[in-house]
Amino acid sequence: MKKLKFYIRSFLLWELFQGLGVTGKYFFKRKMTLMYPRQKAPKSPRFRGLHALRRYPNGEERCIACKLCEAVCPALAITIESAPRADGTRRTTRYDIDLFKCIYCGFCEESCPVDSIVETNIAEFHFENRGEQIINKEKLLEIGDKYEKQIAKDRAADAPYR
Amino acid sequence: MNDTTITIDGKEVAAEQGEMVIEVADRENIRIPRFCYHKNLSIAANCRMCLVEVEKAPKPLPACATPITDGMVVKTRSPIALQAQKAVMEFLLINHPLDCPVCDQGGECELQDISMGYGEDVSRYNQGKRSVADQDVGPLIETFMTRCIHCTRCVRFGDEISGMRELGLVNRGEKSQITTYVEKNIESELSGNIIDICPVGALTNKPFRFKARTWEMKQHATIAPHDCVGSNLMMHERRNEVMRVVPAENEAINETWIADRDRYSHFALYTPDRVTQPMIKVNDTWQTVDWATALEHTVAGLQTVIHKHGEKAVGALASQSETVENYYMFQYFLRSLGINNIDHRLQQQDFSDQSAFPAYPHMGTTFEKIEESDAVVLIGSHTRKEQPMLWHRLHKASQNGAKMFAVNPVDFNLIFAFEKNIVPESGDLVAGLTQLLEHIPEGLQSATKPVILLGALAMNHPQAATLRSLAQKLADKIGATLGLVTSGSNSAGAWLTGVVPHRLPGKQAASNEGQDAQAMLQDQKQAYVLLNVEPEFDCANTGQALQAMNNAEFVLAVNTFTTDDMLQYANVILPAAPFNEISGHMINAQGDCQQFNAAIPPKGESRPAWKIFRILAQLCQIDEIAKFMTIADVFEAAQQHIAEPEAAKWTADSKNTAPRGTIRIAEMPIYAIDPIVRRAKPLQETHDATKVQGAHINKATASGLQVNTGDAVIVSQNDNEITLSVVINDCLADNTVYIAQGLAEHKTLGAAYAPIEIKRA
Amino acid sequence: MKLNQVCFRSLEFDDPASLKTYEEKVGGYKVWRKILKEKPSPEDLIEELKKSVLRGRGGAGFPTGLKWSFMPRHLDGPKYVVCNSDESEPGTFKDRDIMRYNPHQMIEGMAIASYILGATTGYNYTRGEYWEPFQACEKAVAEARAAGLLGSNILGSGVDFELHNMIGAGAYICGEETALLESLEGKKGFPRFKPPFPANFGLYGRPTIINNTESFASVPVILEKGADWFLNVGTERSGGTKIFSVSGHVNKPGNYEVPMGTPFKDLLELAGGMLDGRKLKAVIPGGSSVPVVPADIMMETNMDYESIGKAGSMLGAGSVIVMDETTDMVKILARISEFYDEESCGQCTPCREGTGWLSRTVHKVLHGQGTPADLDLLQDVSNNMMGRTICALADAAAMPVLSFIKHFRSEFDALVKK
Amino acid sequence: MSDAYLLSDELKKEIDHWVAKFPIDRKLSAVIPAMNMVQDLEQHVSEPMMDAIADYLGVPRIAVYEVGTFYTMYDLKPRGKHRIDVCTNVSCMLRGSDEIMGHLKNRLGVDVGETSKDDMFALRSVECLGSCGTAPMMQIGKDYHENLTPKKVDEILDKLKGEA
Repeated sequence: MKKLKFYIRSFLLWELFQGLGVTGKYFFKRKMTLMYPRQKAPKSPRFRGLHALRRYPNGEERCIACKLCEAVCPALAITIESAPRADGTRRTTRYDIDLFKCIYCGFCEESCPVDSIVETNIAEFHFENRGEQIINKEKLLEIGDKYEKQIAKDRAADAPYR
Repeated sequence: MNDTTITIDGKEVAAEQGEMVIEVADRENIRIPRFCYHKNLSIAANCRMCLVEVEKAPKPLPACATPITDGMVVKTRSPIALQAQKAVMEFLLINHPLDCPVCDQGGECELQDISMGYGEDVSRYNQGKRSVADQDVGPLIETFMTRCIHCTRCVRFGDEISGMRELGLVNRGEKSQITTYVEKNIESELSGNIIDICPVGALTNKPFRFKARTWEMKQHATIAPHDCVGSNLMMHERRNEVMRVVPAENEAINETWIADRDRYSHFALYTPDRVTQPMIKVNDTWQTVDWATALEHTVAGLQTVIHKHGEKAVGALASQSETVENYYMFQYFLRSLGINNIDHRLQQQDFSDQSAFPAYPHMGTTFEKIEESDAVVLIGSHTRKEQPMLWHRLHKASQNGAKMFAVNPVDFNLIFAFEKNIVPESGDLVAGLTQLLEHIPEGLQSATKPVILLGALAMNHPQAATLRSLAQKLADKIGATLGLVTSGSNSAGAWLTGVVPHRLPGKQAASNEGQDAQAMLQDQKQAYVLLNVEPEFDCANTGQALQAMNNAEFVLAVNTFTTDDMLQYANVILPAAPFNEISGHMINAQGDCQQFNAAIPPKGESRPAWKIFRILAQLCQIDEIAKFMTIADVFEAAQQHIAEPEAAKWTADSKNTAPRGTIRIAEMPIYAIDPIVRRAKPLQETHDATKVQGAHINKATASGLQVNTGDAVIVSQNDNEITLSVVINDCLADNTVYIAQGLAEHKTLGAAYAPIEIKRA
Repeated sequence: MKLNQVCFRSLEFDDPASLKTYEEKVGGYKVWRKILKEKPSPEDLIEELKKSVLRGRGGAGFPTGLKWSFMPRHLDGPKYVVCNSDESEPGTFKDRDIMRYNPHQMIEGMAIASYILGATTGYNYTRGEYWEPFQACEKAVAEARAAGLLGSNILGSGVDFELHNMIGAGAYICGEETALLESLEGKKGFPRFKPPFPANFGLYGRPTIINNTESFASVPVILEKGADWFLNVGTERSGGTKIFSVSGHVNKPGNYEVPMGTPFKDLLELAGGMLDGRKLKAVIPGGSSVPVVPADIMMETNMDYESIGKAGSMLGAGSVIVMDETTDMVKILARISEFYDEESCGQCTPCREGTGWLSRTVHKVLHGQGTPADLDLLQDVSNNMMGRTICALADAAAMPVLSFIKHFRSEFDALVKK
Repeated sequence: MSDAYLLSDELKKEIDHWVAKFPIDRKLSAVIPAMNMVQDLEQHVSEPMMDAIADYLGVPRIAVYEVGTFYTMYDLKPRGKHRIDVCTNVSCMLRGSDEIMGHLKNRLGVDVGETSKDDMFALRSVECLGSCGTAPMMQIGKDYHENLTPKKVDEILDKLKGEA
């Protein structure tokens, strides 16, 4: 009896139609695939992408060269040098992040007492020449200036959970 | 002596009557939190952080001020003790700013550390915090007084250690603040230590400000190369750059302190005139070349002179602060070439008793014993500026009741009061010492443990030999120990390794006695070899030395730095690595042979001097050089000559006559003593560096010349005239003009204790 | 009840401060002359003092005879006798009157002390504001010196004693004995930590006896009339009389020298009763630094060390501040806390930081900006200050806070926002 | 450089008189009386005067500054001719020092810690002056004025103004 059933099924290509049924079902279902780069998945406000250095609304850079990010960085990707600025405040004279070393863990952001170093939601960046992966202070500030609106929005969205 | 037993945290420990609980606990590694207590300062008991529970006491007691009693039971971590400590912590934090991220002390802050253990996360204090205005207290120390927790360590340091009460606690209650009150520089030469003892970031290192964090730096033990104390240092380095220097504890040498000179001299290491590449002069232009070319050029230059004029036409001068290894290879190379004009006694003028010298000059006693002496005679010694840490011991001795005596060319302010201080006219120290010898004061006569010290100003006197023999007579009469306090950090090593013309390593008389430092500059040589010497700054008669250099056919400088003049007279400059980039040994005044390792690799192409002389020897086909493969080989060869200190017996008299007429008094000022400190910018900005400029004369001399402070005068020595401004200084005797050595403006002048002409400009 | 038996003996006469009155009418300097003549053994004199149970009148109440017996009398070198006339405790004004009206008795007391302790120099440290009492003392010392009662080889006895008056410059803390010694050395009045006590390490590091003006002034009377007499005047454990400085809401504020153990009721009556006949609310029995006592307890209490101790407070310097029913206790506490904030020397952390914290918090409560948590905080901070400092100023600042909140909680509660 | 020349010979003599009361090596003890005298003479103790005292006594200047800032009776900056110190501590408060203070403020047109426009009076609130039995009270110069009423205060001020 069992054998008979088996033969009938295989003769009628039952499993094939079953499989095609799944295909058919999904053929008419809403598509999950994103047409990257035209389409992009939504990102969490906690997304940890490219780094940026932020400024205060009055244009003053936030970073005070406390070097906690440098100390906490598990990949030793951050290098900071500091000195007193002309007005006597403590400032960095060098702030380099090696993006090849960086593991995007977000510790730098967490350790920052003034919310200066942040990881933005920028996930798409590339380098064309050797050495470009080390981004310096000017670059970081530039990124910060450019995306400040988004950065501030993300921080605000996440603030209640911090 | 451990006659008492007490129990701390259940542990029974032996203790001595009179000890405080905290001392016993520290010895037993039981950590009691504290801020105001410092083992080398008096007890204030005002921070109240070290409160501990003592059984049978009604309330917690401060461990720092509670003397032990037999059978005492102390609990440092009981609920009562912890509650008290936490309460004090809360009080300390309510007015302390939360600015750790910008504070230089962050990471090495006692308050930060202890608040981790005893502080709460959230403050119950919700009122405004106190803020205090900062003060500018000079180029070495940065203040941020809002952070101050009023432990008064810095005030007590000024009172007890530096002997200058510069900081005080003014106002009262909550408004108390540590301040100089009238804004002024802190001038003590030991001032940097208040940075270390400040438990918070109120007093920090100004030149180091915001430069690095404690956790980024690696620390390396090393030895201070500026005086014969040999203070132990910790050099903090980041990415092969020296960031700062702090003291390393050594109770026998520098306790927990160091002089500012040792702390800030490292800023010289990165000045633009540092040589990091071999340089040769071809057709009067300097070229930076590789080592092979430079060495070839050197050997060729030296050999040409030797062929043309003989070995006697070469003179070799080494600084007074090289390592034993450098000295050994220096003289080995030169003697292998047959050159015997070797010396390191750049400042000295009287060599007549040099063969009577012991194996090496030493202090005859130890720093710790000096503290216990009951009378001290200083002869020609500006100890406070020459060897600040030795002065600290003398200061302690005087605080312990020792009577102080001095025969000095200038009435130096050494803080402690002198029982008798002879300042002879015309710098005639022999007359002064004779006077003391003929009328020995009662306090000196009756002393049981007197010490006599001859300082640089006596050693560099033209009648130094007479001074030594007179001092010997005095010592014999009163039963004192007699010692020499040498210039530089390793004169002892230089003597022992034979960097003197009349002796081979280890006190063997040289068969071919060479000329001493003065003679080889006086008799023009055709070639000079310099090891970290800048003759126009470092020699006794700088004008003459400069002339000798300029007239020489070939000058080889194995130096860390260049000078403008050197670029004129030198033919080859080989970059010698400075003290922090080499390993080696140095021997201090009490005879400790201290080893140290390089903190960082040599900068650029610079190399340890001993290696430079080794390769030069190799290139000169000296076969035996092959046995010196490593620094250990060099030290092994030198070590057999390092002897125990031996007592000297000075009897010879000097051949030189006493200075007469108007005499120049000169010393190497504290911040001009060697090439490194001369380039240390923070030190050069201090008052100590600026106040030695100019021609100092006393009121009588000034009125004789009809000049006043600030007026210009023309002084001349060596037929060279320079114009200086007058400083009226009543510490000077009649017929003396104080013009410091080691300063660029004074380089064309002559020697100390030599006649000088001074007239109105 | 007999008034003015000891320190104010001279008050009943005209020109009480003069040497003439003191010698002729009061019978003063009798003891001093007798000592100079007979040279009794100092040990016997100390025994006599011990027996009299004279307790230090400056506030701490430490038995004077016992204190003097600790002094290393036979040590060579200078030793000092110092009189603490830096009377600064709010509510206290007794030493001022002793100095103004009976300075010779204090001088005689100090002279006797110097003999007992082998000291040859004495200083009487007066607070800076007391110019008039200082002048009175200067005059009295000059008189005594002129009469040969001070100086070297006094009355041919071979005993030396030189007494100098010294004046301060305004600091409550200098009433603390070691702070006073520091001030006498020309420094800020920073109390020293103890041990060592002044008896061993006092003025200029030398053995020093320092006592209150009233204590010194009591000594001649004790030695004249005998310890038993003195003891019998007071209670068993608090000998003699005590000057109580009564101030505040009474009709006749002033100094009243009464026997120890006098009921407060009687003292209040002596002071003319409550001002305008209002009801008594509370009493601070020993100066602003001791705990406040509510009326009902106070009316049952006798004025001696033990009884007041039982009532939850301290006799202190005998400064009785009387407050009637109209008094705003929060305002009083705010003023007291402000005082300690102002007077903290700033040496020890808990006091330097705590007094300001307390003062500002009490003021906050007073101005209606406090919360119930502030009251807990006040008590907590006070407890954290108590017993944690070198001197007792932190305790003095903390005790009023604790006692005011304890006894008058409702007034505080009414002010803090619910 | 010694600034001791700033002290008048008379003052030096007075200071010497105080120095004589203390052991020979304890000149610092005379700092407080010396500063008191300067305060009385000039109504304040200026920085140069503190330096002068320090130099004259041969003690560190900062030691004198410490004393000058610690004690309340010294004014380090010039204030009015008469300093009115009103006790506002508990006993005086119970007897109406607030009223006295209020009256003084009104009359002089100044707040506590200020000096009147004519530079005559400086008003201070001070701690207990030990005259609680005769509260409320105030001190002007060296004199105590006790059992005050607004009327009495007016009389005292008028008299002081009249002297000037």
